[in-house]
Amino acid sequence: MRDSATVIFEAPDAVSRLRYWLPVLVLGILACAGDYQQSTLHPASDFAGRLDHLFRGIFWWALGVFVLVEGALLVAIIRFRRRPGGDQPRQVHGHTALEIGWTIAPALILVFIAVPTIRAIFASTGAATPGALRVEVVGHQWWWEFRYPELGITTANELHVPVSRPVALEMQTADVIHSFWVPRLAGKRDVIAGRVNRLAFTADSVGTFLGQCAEYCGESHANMRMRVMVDTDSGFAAWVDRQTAEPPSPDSGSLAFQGRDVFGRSACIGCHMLDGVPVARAQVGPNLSRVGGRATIAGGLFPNDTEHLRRWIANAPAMKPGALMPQMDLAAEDLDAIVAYLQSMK
Amino acid sequence: MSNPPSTGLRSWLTTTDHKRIGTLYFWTAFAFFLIGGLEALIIRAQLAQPDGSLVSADTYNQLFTMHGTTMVFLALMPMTAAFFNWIVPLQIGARDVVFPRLNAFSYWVFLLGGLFMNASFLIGAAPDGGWFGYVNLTGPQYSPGLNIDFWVLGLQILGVASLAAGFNFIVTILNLRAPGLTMMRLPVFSWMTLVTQFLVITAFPVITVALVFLLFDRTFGTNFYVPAAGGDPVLWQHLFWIFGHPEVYILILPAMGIVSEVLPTFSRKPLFGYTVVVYSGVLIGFMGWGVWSHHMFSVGLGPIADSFFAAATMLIAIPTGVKIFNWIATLWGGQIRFTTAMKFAVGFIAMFIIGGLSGVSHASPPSDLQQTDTYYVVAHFHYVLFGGTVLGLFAGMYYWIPKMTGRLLSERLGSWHFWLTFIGMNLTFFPMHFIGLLGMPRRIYTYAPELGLGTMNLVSTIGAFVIGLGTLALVINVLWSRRHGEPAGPDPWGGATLEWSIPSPPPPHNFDVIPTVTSRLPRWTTEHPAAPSAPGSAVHVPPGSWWPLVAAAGLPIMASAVVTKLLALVFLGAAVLVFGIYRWAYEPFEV
Amino acid sequence: MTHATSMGLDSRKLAFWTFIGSECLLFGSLISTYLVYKGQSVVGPYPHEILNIPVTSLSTFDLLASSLWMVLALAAVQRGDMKWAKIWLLGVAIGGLIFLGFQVYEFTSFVHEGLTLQRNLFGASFFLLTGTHGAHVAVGVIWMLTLWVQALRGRLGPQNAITVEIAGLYWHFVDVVWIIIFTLVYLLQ
Amino acid sequence: MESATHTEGSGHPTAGTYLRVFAVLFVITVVEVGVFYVPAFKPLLAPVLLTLSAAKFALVVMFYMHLKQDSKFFTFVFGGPLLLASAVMIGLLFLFGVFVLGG
Ligand code: HEA
Ligand code: HEA
Ligand code: HEC
Ligand code: CUA
Ligand SMILES: [Cu+2]
Repeated sequence: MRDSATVIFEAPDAVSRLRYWLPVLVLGILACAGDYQQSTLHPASDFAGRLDHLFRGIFWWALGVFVLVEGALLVAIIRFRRRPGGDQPRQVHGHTALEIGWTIAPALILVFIAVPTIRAIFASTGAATPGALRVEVVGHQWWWEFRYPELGITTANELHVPVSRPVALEMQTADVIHSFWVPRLAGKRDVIAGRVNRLAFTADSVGTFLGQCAEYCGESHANMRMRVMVDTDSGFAAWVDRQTAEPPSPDSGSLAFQGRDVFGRSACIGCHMLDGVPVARAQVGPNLSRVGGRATIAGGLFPNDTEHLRRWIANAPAMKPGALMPQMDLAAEDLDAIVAYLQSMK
Repeated sequence: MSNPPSTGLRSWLTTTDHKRIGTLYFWTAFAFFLIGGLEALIIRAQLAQPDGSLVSADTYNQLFTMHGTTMVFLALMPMTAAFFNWIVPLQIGARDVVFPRLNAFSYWVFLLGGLFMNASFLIGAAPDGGWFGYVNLTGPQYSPGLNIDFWVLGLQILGVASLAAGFNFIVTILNLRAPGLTMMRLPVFSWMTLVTQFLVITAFPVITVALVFLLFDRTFGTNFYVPAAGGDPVLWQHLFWIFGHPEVYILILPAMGIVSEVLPTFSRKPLFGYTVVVYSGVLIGFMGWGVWSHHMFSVGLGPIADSFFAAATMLIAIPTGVKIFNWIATLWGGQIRFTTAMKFAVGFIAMFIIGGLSGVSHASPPSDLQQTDTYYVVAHFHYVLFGGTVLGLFAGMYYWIPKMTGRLLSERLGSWHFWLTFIGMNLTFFPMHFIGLLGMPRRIYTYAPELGLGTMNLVSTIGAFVIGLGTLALVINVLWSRRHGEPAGPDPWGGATLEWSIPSPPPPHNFDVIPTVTSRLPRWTTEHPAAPSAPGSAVHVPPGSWWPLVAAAGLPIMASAVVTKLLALVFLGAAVLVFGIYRWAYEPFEV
Repeated sequence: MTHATSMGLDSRKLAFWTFIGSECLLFGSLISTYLVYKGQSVVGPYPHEILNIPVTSLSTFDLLASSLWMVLALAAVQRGDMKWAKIWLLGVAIGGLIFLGFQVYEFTSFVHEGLTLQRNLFGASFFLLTGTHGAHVAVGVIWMLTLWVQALRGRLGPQNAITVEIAGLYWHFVDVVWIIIFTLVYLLQ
Repeated sequence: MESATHTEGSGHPTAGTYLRVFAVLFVITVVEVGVFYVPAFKPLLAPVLLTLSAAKFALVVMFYMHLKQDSKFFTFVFGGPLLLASAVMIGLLFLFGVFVLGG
């Protein structure tokens, strides 16, 4: 037992190399086998990287403690099994030095965990760096709204950001508590009524990153997903241009043209905003101005294709339990027209 | 001196004998454990593969809420209460608890509260807000149904039961100790019971208040948690966790007490560092009060608060570690007998360490930002709750059931039970660490195949069913041994404490003569204390009483008013309660 | 009922002190909520517009005085002076009733001025805090009356002075809670 | 501390003490209310009132509830939770920014 207290402090050289590889190995065995799109162990931003680094440090200490203490336990139960004819064991009541030792040892280890922890806390308060891209995030039951105040863009469930540029999120909720979580880019931050919370990160690689709401928020909490599209600067600029250009207007006589008409006189306008339809100004549901350009709909749940869009508009709650968009009584042709119109709004 | 009836329904309804009340707690908690376990199995079946469709989203949400609530409040806490009831008076050499009728009252309130909450299943509106019921989701606007009302009122009733039991056990342990049984000779299980009950009486009032606010918001239209009126949902989180964190120590300390009894007995060595183990238990309880916000690191409380709570949380690892080391040192140099009880006790240490270490990784807020609300947390708390509390309670069952029933449990079945449970729990909960770190949030009824977590979830589900088999072995064992178990005799294990000095099962009055204690391990140092030949005062067994049951019935009646919207029930319930209390207070009842 | 106990303390009294300890957390949570929500209401009436210090001072004196009568009742019971015991016990009950009367007056006048439970956070947290306290007073009154009836029937005497002592602990605790509430809620607006 | 028979009822203060304590309580309350109405005290109001009410609290608990003469253990059973409650209250006030660090 006495060794266990001392060994903890020695860190032989081989160990320090292991220090990086062992956690990668253990945690990554399964991680290598598949492609884990929502993994916290494959950070792709400065912020996520800092959290990952801290966790790996703690993991290492924990593993050391685990091996030593479980080891001591194993040794004890193997070595001191009752032997037939064994005498009564020596009646030991305690050992002061030993007990002091194993009070101090964990305390010291904790210092090595606490110091980097507190440093990381102060480094990740979410304070925005100057020049950061500002995005307002609003959680809704059960979808995410993203607003770019400086660019005049409002979109849903798919956050577009440029690579290598700091992004500063200002986060609120429209109803209950949700939690914004895109593991490869950022740790969680709750959105709570009456508060504005902040997160800041700089993505370091281009790609699509999955995320989802991490605070239980009611029936479709499981279906409140999102993606972050990290683009090259030019890719991002192109996206911004598309979002801010004049809304496309369908050729008269086309199905989409009809669709705009149907949309404008259906219940849709009671909940949705759509630039191409002046009467559609409501903000209950997602802004549909460029919905045709999104990869997914309904909180990242379904691919944005004709079939899913059609089913969704006909009967959203059937596809997503509890969805706050009601079942719509639309004639089949109207439905087709709306779908065509929405798909044209890229 | 009329002895209470000893058989028949009436004898159970009116009993004030701590042993019978303990038995009632035992079976009730056991049944709720099976129900909570069944809920867990359905949860796991649903999650066995991505896009599962066994149950609907709504049903799933009810299942995990009721699973958590049931396990915490209706299974584990009452199971610890079963042991407090059965064992504490025996360990301290008392003939009963200090307030036997209050004790009966606690049990009936607990039973009725549990039934009340589960009655919600009958109308398909079981609570669905999660076991910590975060507002404003659980407020009237977002949860208009009765689901949350059942939860609020059920917990409120259960709180009464816990508080009443708390006062009772504190005074029992402090005041009814046998002559010579000083606090520093008190068995560790009784010590941990004492600490636990202090946590109960201080933590439960806080959740009572939080729940009253919620009740008022839901029923009377107040705005405590309504943001539009300035109310702050974060206040609920603080109040809940000010209660909630001590609550998790309320769940673990009794198990730590049990293990501290089992290890010495089966190593045939005194507990190493008794004083330190006791004091660290007290310290854990005390420090448990200053860490609540570690459940709220993603709220954004600011760096100063996060740092404070992180540091305070980490400190708890120290006294906990001290206990672990002292337990290992108790084994060291012993003559270890691997009875089933001992296997579970050692399993407890091994598993609790894992849960504690993941707890430390939560304690670091930045690291927790990636872990909170994922399956990594689910892994953490099942290692401490199942690997800790449940294994500890199982150890207690194999250790003390022979005392309660007079018959040993089967060691063969026990061995099956242990290994199935041990392997099953690691299969179930170990993969959850990865599942969480690889990106699966908790409380989701379905997950996307793209996450790539199907296989690990399947393993976890299989593990849960293995635990199920293990639990079946326990059920069979407990039922079978009641008839067919080998007679235990007063002291089947060679235990050191007082409960082993009397017959199994003990006579209604426990001790013919209250023993005089001269050491911490009375039966190891002096064996049978020379029994004074002349019995002390005439042994008197208190009669049963109906009034605890009657008074207890008033509470669910009052609670029903909210779910039935019949105001009259409030008055009826209150009348029943007051009537019960008056009859109780003026009933001739000698202890 | 007098057993030898390990602590040398009466069990009921010990139980009651732990109960009072527990009540500290109950009132602590209520008071914390009141303070946290102070100034968070989005509509009036606000505390300074409505709290009536003169009236509340009177009820404060009344409760304070009832505490005195309570200790006098206890002293009387302990010496076996049942005549005065009855008088003081009834006095305490009446003192409590007067306090409740003030509270009823206060609550109704607040409601008239627009402060209801539902109105704003101040209303909610104020009524719940003072209402919980008032409920405690009400229970205390019933308890005192019960003891008084017992005394009338000759069932109270020095031999069971402990029951009066415990009732007294309760009463005084309710009084000290009011001392805190009076300061934090009324005087420190 | 172990196994003595109980010693209740002895050593309680006399009616005279009770009356004197009451007089002090009365005076403090008068002062409290008075201070409230004196504008000059405005900046000192909080500390003065808190101290005065703490004094009243202590008087009632020590003399009327007999904690002064009674077993120290009662003080512990009451004082422990009281401290917890105060600590929690102060903690919450900090967390909700009612006090701000550093004034
Ligand atoms: C039995 C119940 C129990 C116990 C004992 C614990 C013990 C601990 N818990 Fe756990 N916890 C829960 C039950 C419990 N917990 C539950 C139910 C939840 C989730 C609630 C919910 O969200 O639903 C939770 C959640 C939870 C969180 C919030 C996670 C989140 O939601 O984001 C945190 C954060 O700090 C935490 C920390 C700890 C710590 C540090 C300990 C420590 O006490 C552990 C100490 C033990 C050890 C560390 C191991 C032994 C020590 C040594 C061998 C010494 C050497 C060690 C070192 C130097 C590190 N727990
Ligand atoms: C307190 C103790 C406790 C215990 C012992 C358990 C035991 C188990 N728990 Fe639970 N769990 C919690 C407390 C506990 N849990 C809490 C607090 C939550 C959080 C809830 C929330 O988020 O609000 C939770 C959440 C939780 C989740 C996450 C749900 C989610 O977030 O979506 C999961 C998922 O796998 C799970 C699984 C299990 C399993 C498989 C067991 C197994 O160990 C169960 C083993 C028992 C059995 C298998 C019983 C055997 C039954 C039979 C043999 C059938 C016979 C039945 C009858 C005759 C009626 N639990
Ligand atoms: C009562 C309000 C309401 C009405 C009426 C309504 N919607 Fe919706 N809509 C919503 C809400 C809320 C969502 C987000 C649901 C979710 O993802 O959980 C939504 C989502 C959508 C989406 C997916 C957007 C995305 O990016 O994920 C489309 C497309 C859509 N609605 C189209 C329509 C059309 C077309 C109509 C009319 C025929 C309509 N809606 C009527 C509320 C409404
Ligand atoms: Cu939004 Cu969960
Ligand atoms: Cu905790």
